[in-house]
Amino acid sequence: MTKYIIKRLLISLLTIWAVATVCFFLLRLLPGNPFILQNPLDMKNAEKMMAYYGLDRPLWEQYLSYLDGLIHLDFGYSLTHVGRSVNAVIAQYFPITAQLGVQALLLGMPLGLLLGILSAVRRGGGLDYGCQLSSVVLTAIPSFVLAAVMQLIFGVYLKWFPVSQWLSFRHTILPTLVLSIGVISGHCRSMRTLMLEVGRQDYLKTAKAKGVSNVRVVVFHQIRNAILPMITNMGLEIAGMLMGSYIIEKVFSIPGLGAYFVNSITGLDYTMTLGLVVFQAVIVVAANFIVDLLYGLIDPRVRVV
Amino acid sequence: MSEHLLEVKNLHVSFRTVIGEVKAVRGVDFYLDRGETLGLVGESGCGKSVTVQTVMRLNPEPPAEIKEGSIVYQGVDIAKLSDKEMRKYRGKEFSMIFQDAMTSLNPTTRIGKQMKEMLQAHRKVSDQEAREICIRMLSMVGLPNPETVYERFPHTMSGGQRQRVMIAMALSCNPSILIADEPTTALDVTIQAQILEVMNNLKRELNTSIIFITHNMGVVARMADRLAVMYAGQIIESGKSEDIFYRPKHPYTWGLLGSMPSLKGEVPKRLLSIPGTPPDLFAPPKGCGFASRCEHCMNVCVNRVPPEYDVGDGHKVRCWLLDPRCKADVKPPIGRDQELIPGKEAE
Amino acid sequence: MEKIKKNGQLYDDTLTEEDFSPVPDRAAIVDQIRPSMRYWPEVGKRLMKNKMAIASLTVLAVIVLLAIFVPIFSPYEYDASNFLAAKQKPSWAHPFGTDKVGRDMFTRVFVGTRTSLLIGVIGALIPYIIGMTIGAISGWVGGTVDMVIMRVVDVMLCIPSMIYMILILVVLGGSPVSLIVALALSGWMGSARGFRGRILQFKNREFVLAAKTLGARPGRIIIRHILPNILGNMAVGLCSAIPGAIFAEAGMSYIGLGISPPMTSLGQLSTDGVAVFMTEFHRFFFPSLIISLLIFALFMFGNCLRDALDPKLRDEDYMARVYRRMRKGGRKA
Amino acid sequence: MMKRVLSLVMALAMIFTAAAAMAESTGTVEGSGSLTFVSTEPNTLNMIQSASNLDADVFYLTSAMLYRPYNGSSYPELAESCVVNETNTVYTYTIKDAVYTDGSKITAADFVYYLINKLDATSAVYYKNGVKYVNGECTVADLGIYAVDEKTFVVELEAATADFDPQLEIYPLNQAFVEAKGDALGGTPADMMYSGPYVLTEWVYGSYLTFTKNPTYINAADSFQIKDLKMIHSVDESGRYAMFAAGEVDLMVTVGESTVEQIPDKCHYNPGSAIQGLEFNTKGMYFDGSTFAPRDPAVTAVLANKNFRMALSYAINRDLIVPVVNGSGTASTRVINADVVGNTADSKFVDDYPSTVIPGAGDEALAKEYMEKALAELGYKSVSELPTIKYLTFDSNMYRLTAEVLQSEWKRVLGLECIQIELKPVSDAVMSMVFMDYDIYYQSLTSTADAPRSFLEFWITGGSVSDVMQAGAPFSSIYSDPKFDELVKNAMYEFDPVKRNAMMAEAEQLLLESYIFVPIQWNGNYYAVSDRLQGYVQNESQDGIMINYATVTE
Repeated sequence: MTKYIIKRLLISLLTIWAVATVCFFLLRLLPGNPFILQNPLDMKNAEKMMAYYGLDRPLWEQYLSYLDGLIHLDFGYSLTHVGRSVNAVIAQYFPITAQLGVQALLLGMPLGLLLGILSAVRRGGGLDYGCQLSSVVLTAIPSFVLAAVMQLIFGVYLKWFPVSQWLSFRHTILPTLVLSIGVISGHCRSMRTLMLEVGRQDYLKTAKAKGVSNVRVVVFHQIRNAILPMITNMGLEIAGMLMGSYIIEKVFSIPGLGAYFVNSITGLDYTMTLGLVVFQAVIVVAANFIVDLLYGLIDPRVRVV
Repeated sequence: MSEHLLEVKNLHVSFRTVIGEVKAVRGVDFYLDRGETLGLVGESGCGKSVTVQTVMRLNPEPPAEIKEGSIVYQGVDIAKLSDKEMRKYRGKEFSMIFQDAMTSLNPTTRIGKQMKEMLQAHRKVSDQEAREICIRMLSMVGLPNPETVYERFPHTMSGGQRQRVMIAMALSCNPSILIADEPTTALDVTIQAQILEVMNNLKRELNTSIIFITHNMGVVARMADRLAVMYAGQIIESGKSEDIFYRPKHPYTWGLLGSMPSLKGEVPKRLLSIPGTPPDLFAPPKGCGFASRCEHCMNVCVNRVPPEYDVGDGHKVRCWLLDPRCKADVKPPIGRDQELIPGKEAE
Repeated sequence: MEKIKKNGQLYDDTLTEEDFSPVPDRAAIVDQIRPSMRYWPEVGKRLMKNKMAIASLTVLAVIVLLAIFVPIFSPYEYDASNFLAAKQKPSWAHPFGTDKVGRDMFTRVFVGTRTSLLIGVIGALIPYIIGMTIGAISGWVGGTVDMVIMRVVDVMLCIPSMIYMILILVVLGGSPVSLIVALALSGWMGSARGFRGRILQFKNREFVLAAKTLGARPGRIIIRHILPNILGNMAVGLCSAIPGAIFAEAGMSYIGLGISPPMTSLGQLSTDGVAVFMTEFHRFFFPSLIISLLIFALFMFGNCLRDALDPKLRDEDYMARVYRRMRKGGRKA
Repeated sequence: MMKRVLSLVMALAMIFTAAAAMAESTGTVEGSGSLTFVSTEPNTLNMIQSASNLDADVFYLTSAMLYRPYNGSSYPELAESCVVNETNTVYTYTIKDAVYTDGSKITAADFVYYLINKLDATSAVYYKNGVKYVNGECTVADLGIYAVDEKTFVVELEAATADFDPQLEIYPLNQAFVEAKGDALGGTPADMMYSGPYVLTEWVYGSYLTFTKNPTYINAADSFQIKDLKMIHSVDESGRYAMFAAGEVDLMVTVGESTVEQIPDKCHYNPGSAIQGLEFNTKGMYFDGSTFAPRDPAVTAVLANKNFRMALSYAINRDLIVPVVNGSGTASTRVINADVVGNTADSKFVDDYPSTVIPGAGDEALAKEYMEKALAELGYKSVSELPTIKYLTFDSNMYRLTAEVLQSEWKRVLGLECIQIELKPVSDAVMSMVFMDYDIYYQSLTSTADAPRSFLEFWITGGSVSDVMQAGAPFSSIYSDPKFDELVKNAMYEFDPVKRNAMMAEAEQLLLESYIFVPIQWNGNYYAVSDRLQGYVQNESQDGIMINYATVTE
């Protein structure tokens, strides 16, 4: 077991290093520099700042100092927001984005799976048809339209929930709902197909022949085997949700990492972008690693022992 | 009529599909006595699996539908029972083992857990007690060190071992009828013999009666006390195995027996084979199902379904050749002699 | 039919001598057997029979035809601004109304549909095909090659696709070609991962091993044997990738990297519409309507295609609905 | 003599208005009520590096000022008195007693330190040795800005300058604090010194800033009576409208067009001080990253032809297009803003000096005529033979729509098919403009004051826009007219407003007739105020959240 874990750790570190390097050089290819943006006509100030941040040194020297910073887990200072360290930004805003993501997952995933199971078990019924139809419609509507519409209906007309900011729990309800819609429809559809596939296996007929109750057959045998494939891509999905949705955070003005991602790229803020990308890479790799172990626990055939 | 353990009368089962109704079972009659093994034989697709699965009501009702007929067990017509009521019978009164042992066990749970589940569904037993019963059953089916098998996962065991587990599981609540749906087809010959051995021993010890389904005549010859040959959804010939093997009366049975290589030394003649394929049960033929492939086909065979003729001692044949008015005198093409069934003396 | 009793059994005595004479011509008695057709014609036949497939196909055809002919026959240029007719509600002169600077929305929506379809279909197809080939190679060859490719996929997935897009758009300018290249570069990883999974699933199935023993080359095995099996699932994947590409283009124009004007796209039109959907509802409604119809039709057609390619699922779905009605109306199970 | 009297009269007038304002509202030091409003968060609160008006909005609240701008004019806050010598070259300021929130006194040296740090190429021209200091040719000692003692500091000009505004709107900046904080200055609320009406209590980047009233502020009792402020950062139009409609927010500093259409009664218009227009690359050169490379000579020849540029200008009906394309813009035919004060206090500059170079409604016949002349001069038989000309602009909605409309108008009026629109992300477009990698560029210039000079200084040879590449460009700037430079420079030292304005008007005429820069519109903005908030004002060229005398009803 430990040999496997060491091997996986090595691969993960390699992946993170590769992500950091590729992103570093890709960013440098983008034309323009962050300081021209702040005051376009002032070339002198731009050069002064470039020197200040050491961006005028040869590229490989910058890369080495960047790697050195990476090893000490210090992502440096943001270029556009003067005086703000990337680590502080992540430390302050990642919890908010993560909370939104986790809440959407906690609401969306179980509900999605439940709907998927129910529409598979009571196949052909109203619920089944309803779920299929709604998941088609909900994937059709783009998220920024969905967010705007939900905000107007629940926030402005019905006044059930506050429409913006991230102060109390009540503020988190509307954004979580909007974000979880995508999760629900996705899981519902895939779980239904998996349940139907497992439904045709022989061991279900054996279970029924044993005379155990239908509920136990479905829960103990059918769901247990159907949920396995769902776990594999759960890792990527959790990582995706943790890194936040730019559009939801923009519409509900939530101080999350989403906005930082987009603005730091368009604003060519190299240190901020690299910091966020490497941070995301760590989460993705960690999520995949945990999911693989989890998968081993549930499916004995894959168990790494 | 004498008190049979299980009696199926005029059973009609059909499946509703998109392109129409498949009449899988078209009037099947058979009975099973205590401690007896009934062999159900026929080509694949003749409806034998559907028949036994209908006995246990394993097929979900909406697609499957019991059109007519009754299945009487201990005086109760279980064809009319609801699924909930039927659950008490499954596992306790009848239990079933399937053909492909590789996929008949839940791959993600341990053997022991799956066996305990069945016991605790029917009897109030504590975990510890259930464990002992299971381990005893596992040793009865001849599995070495059953304690470890109890803890193992299905994928760590071979096909033969898994089939033994299935048998142990099926018999753990000592049901009165064990239905074996081609239990040995997926196994190679040596393992096949061992499994049959185990089933016979357990039959004697637990006095369970067995319905044995197969398309392999050699296997059924050793197992079955009585035989029923199915073709196109009907039982065309049934009776004691000696009658069927030595005095077959139905052309299809002749063909079936003729296609079996015999163990006698000399080079066997060309094996008989029956030309054509079984009819499509979407539109079953008006008359006898075998008409299109039968050499002695008569007009009546095409137009009318042959009734069951009793040729004595429970040997029933559903074929117009048996009708007194039929003049054609037909001798079975195969001169079967005694040693057809190795180790079983002719009466 | 009278029944006569003879040694305990009933005989039907209306039969005549003639009944018992052998059948004159045995070959004539042939059971009715359903004709089994070759694979592809049957798929086509099955598709045509499916009402939903026909409906979604007609919707797609109508939209494509409109996209081709409306701009040609429309009296208005799609980019001609006419200030006298600014912000008009839908009317006979302008079926979809006009936008802020008086350009006819009916023409613009269908010019936009052209670009969106072009980008959507090609933007979804190319990454899908690239992903398939890479997935196939990785899945089939396995071992270190597979591990390396999968790691590359992980790395590419981690890097925000926006960086590629800005890079390509800056290098190639705002033309549809660069958009498609951007979509291809950032889109192939998903389908590669999916397709590799599928290949692994079928790789050591019996019929594949059999084909291998008969000396078939890997390429042939994948195309002739594995592909038909997963075509259904792929069809659904492709049909949902197209709307994804359409919205990727809209998403990009949302952050300012979209198609270069005066050309427009459905995504851009609906994005502009969202901002004013309280006051000029028509500017939001019509582009979004076309997009939703496209997505709906594509999704339904994808499902029908999958059912046609792999009928088992479709029959069961259909029958499940029939049984529900029976169970409600008829006997309790 | 006459000049001195005039400036004195103006100084007296100012003090008088401020006093009147003060007497009007009597409040308490603690203040009451709270206000939540939507704006865009500042880039940075590091006073030295700050350059955007978003930062100035916050400094208006957190820092005291020598003179505080309000509703178009400004009133003295920390300025006790401002005495000017007879030659109008030396201004001596004395400041009132005031303290930072940490109790330390505000000294004259703080103002001097701020002034020196904020010197740049354009502002240094006023001060003695200013330009030398900025170029590093002299030390701080010989610069004309120095503190005499704790309460007084002196500003010496290079020469008597007419349009030097003695009411300096500057903040106190404590040198010791800045040097201690270094790079982290303004990073968090704790890294700032507060002397203004409010203290910044919390800054959650990307979401909101909160302020509470500062009792030790010098005018705490009679202004800024609202106790708590909350500025919400939101850039999503539908999100902002939802907040305002749900009553969670009482003020939106800038508002998108769709919101204006939904709640017109709550929205107010603020005319813009940012001139937008077309800039033509007549030099035919561009900096390709290492050297200056020539552009397509055929295109350059067309652009360099004045008739062609005039045709493009006359073909556009600004009065019709601008209100349709940009709801918050006003058509412009001048480079100097319509609100600029003319020769007398109540007359406007544009009325005193009318200009007909650029026709507001455009003239299609004239446009065609100029195009014919241009084609003849360039040797083309018809418009379709012209080479492709690239029109570079940002890719945000309003800029894209303006480009599309201009292109379609040119096509309708002149039959021009050769204009190709090229959209680039903001960062990239600006880089291309600085490197002159464009044929036509949609330029946007924001002036920092309401004086004619602040609208013309961009175009002085060596000025920030025109002086493209200090790195030795073969030409000094895109527009370089010695007569224009001389006029604008001399006007600076011409005290007589009428003469000065005449010189400025002549300079503007020269620029407009060159057709290098063709003005299109002034880009203003709308703001929305709910019924709960009274007394909020906004001025087009003055920064700051002006809630000085605003009140909030609970």
